[in-house]
Amino acid sequence: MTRRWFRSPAPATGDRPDRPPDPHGRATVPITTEADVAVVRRRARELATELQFDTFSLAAITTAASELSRNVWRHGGGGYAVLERVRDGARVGVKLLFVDEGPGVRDLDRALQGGWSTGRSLGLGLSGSRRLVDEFEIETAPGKGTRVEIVKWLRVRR
Amino acid sequence: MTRRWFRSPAPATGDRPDRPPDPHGRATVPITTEADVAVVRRRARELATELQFDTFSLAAITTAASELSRNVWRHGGGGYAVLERVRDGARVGVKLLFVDEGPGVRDLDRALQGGWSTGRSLGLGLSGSRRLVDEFEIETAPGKGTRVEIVKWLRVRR
Amino acid sequence: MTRVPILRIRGHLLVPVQPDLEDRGAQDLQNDVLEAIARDRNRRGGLLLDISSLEFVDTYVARVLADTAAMAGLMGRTTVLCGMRPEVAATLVQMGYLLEDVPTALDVDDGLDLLGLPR
Amino acid sequence: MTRVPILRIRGHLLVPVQPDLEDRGAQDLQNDVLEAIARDRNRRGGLLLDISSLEFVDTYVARVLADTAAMAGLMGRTTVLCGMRPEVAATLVQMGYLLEDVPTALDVDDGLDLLGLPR
Ligand SMILES: Nc1ncnc2c1ncn2[C@@H]1O[C@H](COP(=O)(O)OP(=O)(O)O)[C@@H](O)[C@H]1O
Ligand SMILES: Nc1ncnc2c1ncn2[C@@H]1O[C@H](COP(=O)(O)OP(=O)(O)O)[C@@H](O)[C@H]1O
Repeated sequence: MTRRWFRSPAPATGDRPDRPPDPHGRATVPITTEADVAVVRRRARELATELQFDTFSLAAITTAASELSRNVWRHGGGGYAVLERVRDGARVGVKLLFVDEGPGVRDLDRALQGGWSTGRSLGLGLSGSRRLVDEFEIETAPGKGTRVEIVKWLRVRR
Repeated sequence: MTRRWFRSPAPATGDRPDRPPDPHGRATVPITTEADVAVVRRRARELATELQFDTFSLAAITTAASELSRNVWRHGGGGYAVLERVRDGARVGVKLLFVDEGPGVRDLDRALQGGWSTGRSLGLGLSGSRRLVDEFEIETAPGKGTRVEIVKWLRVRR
Repeated sequence: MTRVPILRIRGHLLVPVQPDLEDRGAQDLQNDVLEAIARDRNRRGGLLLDISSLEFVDTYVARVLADTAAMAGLMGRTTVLCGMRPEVAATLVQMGYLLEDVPTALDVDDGLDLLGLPR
Repeated sequence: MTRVPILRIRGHLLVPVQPDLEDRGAQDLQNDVLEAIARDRNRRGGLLLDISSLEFVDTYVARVLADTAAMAGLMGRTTVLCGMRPEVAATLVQMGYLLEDVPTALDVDDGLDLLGLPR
């Protein structure tokens, strides 16, 4: 099952454009312990800081990275994150990918709606992260795992 | 040049007794960066905590470890520390060894007296550490390096 | 052993939450705070949680903070969450977490006002 | 960006020094505090350095604290060192470092008294 969101302006092609990964700005971070969640968060923040995102965007990116990597660790049984800078024409941004081979999100629609949790927590991680970024794509299948990709674009100052 | 101090009671032999190292309680920690100073300090504290030193002794051991490993890093150009538990009859304690192959302490007697520093700092590290522990031995030679060994014994509660 | 400073100010407890709260275990903070409340003899005092050094607050940390406030409430203490940064307020609201049950103040000084400490 | 919380309390600045001060760079603390003083508009206030969470203070950290107090003094602020643990006081005296030039107080509340804040 796949769900995908774009914030306007949607990409010109009507679909997610191919963005060749920048070999210098790409990092894969394993997520197997709770400490790794902190590492992903810190690295995501560093990457966004390099790109000179403003304070509000930095908080949004760090928070989304925290939520999604915590999900990988807690619900997905571990996995990894890929952090990279992306370019699309004149825009630059960060793309964060979170991958696990866990049980998959049991009820994706409810999870994306928010307030639904299989743990004792709030159930605002997925739905909340989605609202903090410009693009959000989730793919999940029972017993196969979960893959969440988010993009945040740098607002261009004119 | 060697200087050696004991707090009463001095060991029965009149000299430093041989204490076979406990293979389970011995650790060598390299000191090449300032961050390593923190590692030595933390490990020394952990070791002393395991031995159930009281709060005052813990502070003394941590502080001495901090002073001496900082000296290895700052004055000795790097080196290493060896942390181990020692036993002498019924007594147990911690022995901390700090080794570097740096320039050696230029004026050992003044350094041990306290208040003398070749840096912009206080010059209370060596003299102060000596007062915080039960045994203190320093060996240094120009161009050959410096070796400081300290022991703190656990006071036996009767 | 207390891992975070917990300070007493004019009968109120002040907890300056550390920047690396989450990495060091938000749960420890909660336990330390509740123990400090239990040990404290001034039953009239409030609890000030200062989060001015937090650059982000995810739902996990927000939950721990809200829970701590609720638990302190059960122990008879009013909690005021102080010093939330604008970007943190923004992300929490965007995520739909409004922390509605916890009184907030711009900073510790305002928090002390809220707890009734005269200027 | 401030790495340590620096709180304003009734016109005074309060710095709750972190347990891992030394690992994170005592120098940063000094800079942050001095900048906070420079930014602060209340020229009458004092500076409270709370070290209750420090389990040990070596000569390096002691020096940074004493220097910070001296520098704050040059900027017109009285510093009070608050909350030194007994074992820290013991090691400092044994090492011969008496921190003679810095006023001390048992805790932040007493420090506020010393700075003249009415109860
Ligand atoms: N990576 C994942 N693998 C499996 N299930 C997930 C994953 N991420 C989220 N979920 C499911 O979706 C629910 C909602 O997730 P989320 O919104 O992040 O809130 P929370 O983690 O607080 O429960 C979780 O309780 C869990 O059941
Ligand atoms: N490991 C070492 N190698 C070379 N010189 C040292 C070493 N340790 C101490 N010294 C010398 O002894 C002096 C006094 O040391 P110490 O009492 O620790 O005070 P400080 O480090 O503050 O100067 C130092 O300034 C330095 O010149």
